Amino acid sequence: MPFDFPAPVVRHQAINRDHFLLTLESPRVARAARPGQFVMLRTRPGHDPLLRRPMSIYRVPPSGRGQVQILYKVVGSGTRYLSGQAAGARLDMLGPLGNGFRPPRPGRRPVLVAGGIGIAIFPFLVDRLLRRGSRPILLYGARCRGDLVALSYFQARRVPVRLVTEDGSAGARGLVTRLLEPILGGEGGEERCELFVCGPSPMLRAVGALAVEAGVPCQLALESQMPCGIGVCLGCVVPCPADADGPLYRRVCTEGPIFEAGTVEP
Amino acid sequence: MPFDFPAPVVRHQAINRDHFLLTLESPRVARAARPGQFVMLRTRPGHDPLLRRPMSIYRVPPSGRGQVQILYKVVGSGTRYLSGQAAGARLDMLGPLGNGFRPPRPGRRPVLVAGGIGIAIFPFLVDRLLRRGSRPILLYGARCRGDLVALSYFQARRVPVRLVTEDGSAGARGLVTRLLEPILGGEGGEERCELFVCGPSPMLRAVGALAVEAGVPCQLALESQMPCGIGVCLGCVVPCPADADGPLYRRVCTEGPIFEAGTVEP
Amino acid sequence: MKTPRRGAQGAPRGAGAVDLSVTLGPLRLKNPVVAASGTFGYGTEFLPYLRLSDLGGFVTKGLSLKPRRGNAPPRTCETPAGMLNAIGLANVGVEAFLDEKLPALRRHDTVVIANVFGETQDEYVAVARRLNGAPGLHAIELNLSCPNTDKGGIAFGVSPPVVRQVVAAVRRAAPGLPLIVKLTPNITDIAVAARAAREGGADILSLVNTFLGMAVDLKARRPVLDNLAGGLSGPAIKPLALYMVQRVYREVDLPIMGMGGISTAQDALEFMVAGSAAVQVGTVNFFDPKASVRIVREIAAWCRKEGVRAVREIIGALRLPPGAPPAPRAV
Amino acid sequence: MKTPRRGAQGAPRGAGAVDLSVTLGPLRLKNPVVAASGTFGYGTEFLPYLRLSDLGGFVTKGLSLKPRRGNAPPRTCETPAGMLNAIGLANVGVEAFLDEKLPALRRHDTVVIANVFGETQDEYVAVARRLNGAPGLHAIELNLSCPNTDKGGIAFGVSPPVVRQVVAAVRRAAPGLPLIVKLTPNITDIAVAARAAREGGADILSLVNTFLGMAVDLKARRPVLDNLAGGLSGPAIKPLALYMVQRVYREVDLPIMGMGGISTAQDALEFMVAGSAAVQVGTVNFFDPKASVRIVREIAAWCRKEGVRAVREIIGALRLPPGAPPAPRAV
Ligand SMILES: Cc1cc2nc3c(=O)[nH]c(=O)nc-3n(C[C@H](O)[C@H](O)[C@H](O)COP(=O)(O)OP(=O)(O)OC[C@H]3O[C@@H](n4cnc5c(N)ncnc54)[C@H](O)[C@@H]3O)c2cc1C
Ligand SMILES: Cc1cc2nc3c(=O)[nH]c(=O)nc-3n(C[C@H](O)[C@H](O)[C@H](O)COP(=O)(O)OP(=O)(O)OC[C@H]3O[C@@H](n4cnc5c(N)ncnc54)[C@H](O)[C@@H]3O)c2cc1C
Ligand SMILES: Cc1cc2nc3c(=O)[nH]c(=O)nc-3n(C[C@H](O)[C@H](O)[C@H](O)COP(=O)(O)O)c2cc1C
Ligand SMILES: Cc1cc2nc3c(=O)[nH]c(=O)nc-3n(C[C@H](O)[C@H](O)[C@H](O)COP(=O)(O)O)c2cc1C
Ligand code: FES
Ligand code: FES
Repeated sequence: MPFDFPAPVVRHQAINRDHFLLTLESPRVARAARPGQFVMLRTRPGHDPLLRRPMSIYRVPPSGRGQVQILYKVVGSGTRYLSGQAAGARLDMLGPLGNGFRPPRPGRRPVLVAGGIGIAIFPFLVDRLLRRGSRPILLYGARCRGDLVALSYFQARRVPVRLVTEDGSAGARGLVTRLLEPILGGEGGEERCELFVCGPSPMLRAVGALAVEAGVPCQLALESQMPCGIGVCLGCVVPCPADADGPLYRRVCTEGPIFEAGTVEP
Repeated sequence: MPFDFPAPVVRHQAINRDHFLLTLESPRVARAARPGQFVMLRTRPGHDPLLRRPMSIYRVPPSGRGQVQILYKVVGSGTRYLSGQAAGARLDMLGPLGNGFRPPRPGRRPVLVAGGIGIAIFPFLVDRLLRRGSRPILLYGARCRGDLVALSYFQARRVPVRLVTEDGSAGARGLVTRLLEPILGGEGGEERCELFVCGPSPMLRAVGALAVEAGVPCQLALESQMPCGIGVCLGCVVPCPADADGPLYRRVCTEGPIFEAGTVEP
Repeated sequence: MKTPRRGAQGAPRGAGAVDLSVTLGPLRLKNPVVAASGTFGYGTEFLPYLRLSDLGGFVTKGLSLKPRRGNAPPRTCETPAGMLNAIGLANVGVEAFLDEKLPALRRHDTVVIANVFGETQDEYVAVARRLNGAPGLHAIELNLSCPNTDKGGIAFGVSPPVVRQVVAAVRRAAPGLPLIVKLTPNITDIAVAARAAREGGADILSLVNTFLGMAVDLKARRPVLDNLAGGLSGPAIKPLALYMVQRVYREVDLPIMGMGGISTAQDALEFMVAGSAAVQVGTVNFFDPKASVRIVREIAAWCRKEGVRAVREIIGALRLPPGAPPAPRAV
Repeated sequence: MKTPRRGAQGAPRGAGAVDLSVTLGPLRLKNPVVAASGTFGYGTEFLPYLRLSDLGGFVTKGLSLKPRRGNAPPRTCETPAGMLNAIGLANVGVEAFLDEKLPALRRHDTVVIANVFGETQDEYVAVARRLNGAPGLHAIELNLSCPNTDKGGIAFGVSPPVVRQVVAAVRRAAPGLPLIVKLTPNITDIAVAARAAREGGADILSLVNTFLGMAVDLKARRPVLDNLAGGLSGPAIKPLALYMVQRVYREVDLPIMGMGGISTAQDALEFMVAGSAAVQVGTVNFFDPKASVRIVREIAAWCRKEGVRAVREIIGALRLPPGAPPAPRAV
């Protein structure tokens, strides 16, 4: 059950020029949240911008102090205004929303695949996976070294991380699919893993297709323009494979944002 | 000649719950400004609010550091957002604008008449008057004690201050005209003074009428909705006594904001 | 300077003393705030955030004879103080509404209004006939912004004869239900369409629907919306909607539900002063899901503060300048 | 993900390499940014902030045969991302413009466009005739949003026959000047008015003028504007204006100056992609007096970054969805 209340900013750290880690206080959201869910956040008061912005829950710090963290990248005006919110400000926050990840199938090792700011969805998932004794690994692609964030979170927990950047400034050069192919192609055997994927749509399409082809279960975390986040505007839909009645659409906000690869066309 | 540049916030002091003193850095505006002039200030970035807000120049501190001060009251969303601007923020500022006060006629003692936040226009004028050897006095009316601000400025300079509040919580109870009548009515004689008036329109009307009747020169500082501040939108006009061609209008931003009593109908 | 607070200075008034109810022809609402079609789902989606019984009423997503899946994405786009949508009238269809949605609403004490559209007059009539007499349904609202496939896709609402006809046909098909006719603002003079709706037999007018607009993706050199154009809603359109409400109020003798960009009680009250007997709130539900009940609460507080005993007293209270012409002078 | 910057990666291009000039029928502009009527005074008011010669051109405040003092205040009101104005077409009159304003403009190398209106067709004709041949004047723009006193105060621009007639009459009265016809958006289908203007002999269309709107002073229960209604401008209307520009571009074969809510180069370029050969910038001049030249500069920078050698290449470059209907489908 989602809640909607103003949440005080507890801390707001700049990670680099355009990435920020925001800690909000919201015991209700903290208690109810599951990995893969998100919140709708007002970035500042007033009508510019008009709509709230969807943000994955980065972590619910296990301190038990009812905090919720968001890791975000400044890409436009909403996120730029958000980055100006100092500790003490109160931001309207609606959540937790969406379905969240389902736990990995028994016996499968979670392989997390992140593209760019898609990394923000994974620490909360890793917290839970580690508690359940799973041993996830992370494949992480970004445009350049400066876009690789949150690495210390994974290193501190000894989650194996393989990196790739488009310009080769860190890890291998190329796209994240390059890291995935050996894993799907045998390195350990395909029965052994399950993919959790978050990143831009072209990446979701490519990784989803590889997973379907390899017969590996694969959960995709989709993005979409989300005016409401609660299933009523019908604005955030993603096409699904057409049936006899023609194209079918699903709401990313309530039927997702997590979908099984092959069931949607991001 | 006005300038338009982003001005860094040097200091931003809360005087009480809804009054603030803002210090901006703008050597060009500081150098060019005259008492009674104003600036157009963007209260925050973006389109809400869309228009800049007109604000009198409270003072150009004589430190010579190129600072400009604004004293304002929070009355709506623009001033509320403005009050959230911390030191270091840069606010687009256009100015100095408007005609400013003309110096008092020779031999006349300046009587400043302030209503509410209209007080904000006078310290800059007093700085100049004192430099010229004038001995101004201040009549200051407000709704209640909490709305009386900047008193220490006048006290420090031994400017005589007479107060009146609508609820009687400080000074006499009533309207500022109550303080004015004895002065116009003889206390020293009407040839001896000249009025400088800033406050809400009903006060300008009342004080202007008294001055005209008493034959005392009187400069009124008008307020108006000001989209542009530079004379091009024709939105800020004030009616003037009609002539043969019907009602005549003057632009408060460029032909004012200071008008001789009797020449406009605020 | 503030005018003295009459409610506060005079004899103390209890919180319950303000009468918020309004009556629009055959329809009585406990308060004047109604959630608008397409922004409130089928009602139950908002149960985590508010009690439906605190609302004057709500309007369902537009219903067609068969279920519709709507347009391809992208379907929405934010604009300055507004948003464009081209959902394409996706909905579960009238049968699923009657079977699955309406029964769940009966236990909530609020007015339920079904929004109806069709691509032909026959479809409007068929949907309305199906809804007539449905238990728990209090009114229907005809969405006349739908393209008329018999007339080359021009919206029903821009042709007065078509408006008159479709309203009259629906009137006959659903004689048991108050009939609200929702006007499109994409017309030279909305009073003309309003008059046609009245002649067709409308009980109530609702206005306005969204304004046609578009957004361009500069990088891709394509329209942002897959549908090319969409409907603009939200605070940006408030001055336009307010003008139209005021105009229809002066020109046509039917009660009005005004809407367009309302996000606060102040906005709602402005619409009422301009002639709305009730208001609908749309886009605000997206960015503030509790807004509708917040507005009800704030309207009551405003009435207490201003000493207004019954909110209906302010409907149409706008004092026009002496000799105000029916159309404004040069702007 | 960004597409590679063609300008940056390929052979270096000099800053001067981008061609910003555009040609609209008989009118050539050094760049596509023109300051809009009523928002730029008579030009010289902006000399403290910019060089007029950096602009493609500017349009004067609307000129009538006699000076006009305009409406009583309040004349303006801020709205969400926009503003209402009811200035009432205050202006110095055509004689004072020719005697006092125009001479001061001749030393500035920019295109000067006189905006013309009248309360009758005869007045339009008389003003245009007076302007014809004036040295230093490059074009006239007819404001058709003015109320037609011969037709009960309905705006000239909403009646196609009236549009055709007044345009043709002005065309004859000022044969020496390029004729821009400025359309009102307060009409069911703006393409109909655009076609009438073309038939009357317009060289160029400009759109849009302001949208009719109003604001209510809740406390006083009065309209905020003394005139009751006003014209809405500013970012709020951008999606509406963009849609109309796109529609007229597809429907009528005349060059377009698009406007409505432009405040950045990105906005301006979106209008160009939708079919504007040049753009006008209005309300932004009020809240950012250097905006017009900033937009020119940013357009040049964008062209360099995107590898666009001549900005005219992007005019109408919008790629429409396959089989896009002339009117949009259901929104
Ligand atoms: C379920 C969900 C979870 C998300 N989680 C995060 C997160 O944890 N951290 C994070 O940094 N971002 C996240 N995003 C993306 C984030 O919502 C957008 O970056 C943000 O809305 C952009 O707002 P803006 O005003 O800064 O940019 P705008 O000015 O609105 O847009 C700037 C650019 O971003 C694109 N954009 C805008 N909104 C979205 C969107 N919803 N999805 C994709 N592209 C968009 C625009 O098309 C444009 O190119 C998430 C999105 C969704 C749907
Ligand atoms: C030349 C000039 C100098 C000014 N100097 C000062 C100053 O030094 N200090 C100060 O605090 N204020 C000053 N003002 C008034 C100030 O501009 C307004 O208070 C401000 O614009 C309100 O903005 P807002 O967004 O907070 O309120 P809004 O939400 O815009 O309005 C809130 C209320 O204030 C009224 N209001 C809005 N703008 C004005 C205006 N321009 N004049 C009168 N009433 C208005 C509205 O009608 C409304 O009732 C001055 C105004 C002018 C014209
Ligand atoms: C996403 C969305 C979907 C809508 N769907 C419908 C609809 O199905 N039927 C209808 O009559 N109006 C529909 N509308 C219009 C609204 O009911 C309302 O008339 C309009 O949005 C203006 O009000 P607002 O500014 O408060 O949103 C829709 C609006 C939006 C934003
Ligand atoms: C205060 C004001 C005065 C205007 N005066 C005129 C005018 O005299 N003639 C005219 O054709 N348009 C006039 N306009 C309309 C503008 O030229 C322009 O069409 C409109 O404002 C939309 O553009 P914008 O959103 O960029 O402002 C005026 C607009 C404003 C805001
Ligand atoms: S964001 Fe509104 S339905 Fe998904
Ligand atoms: S504020 Fe625009 S003319 Fe005065």
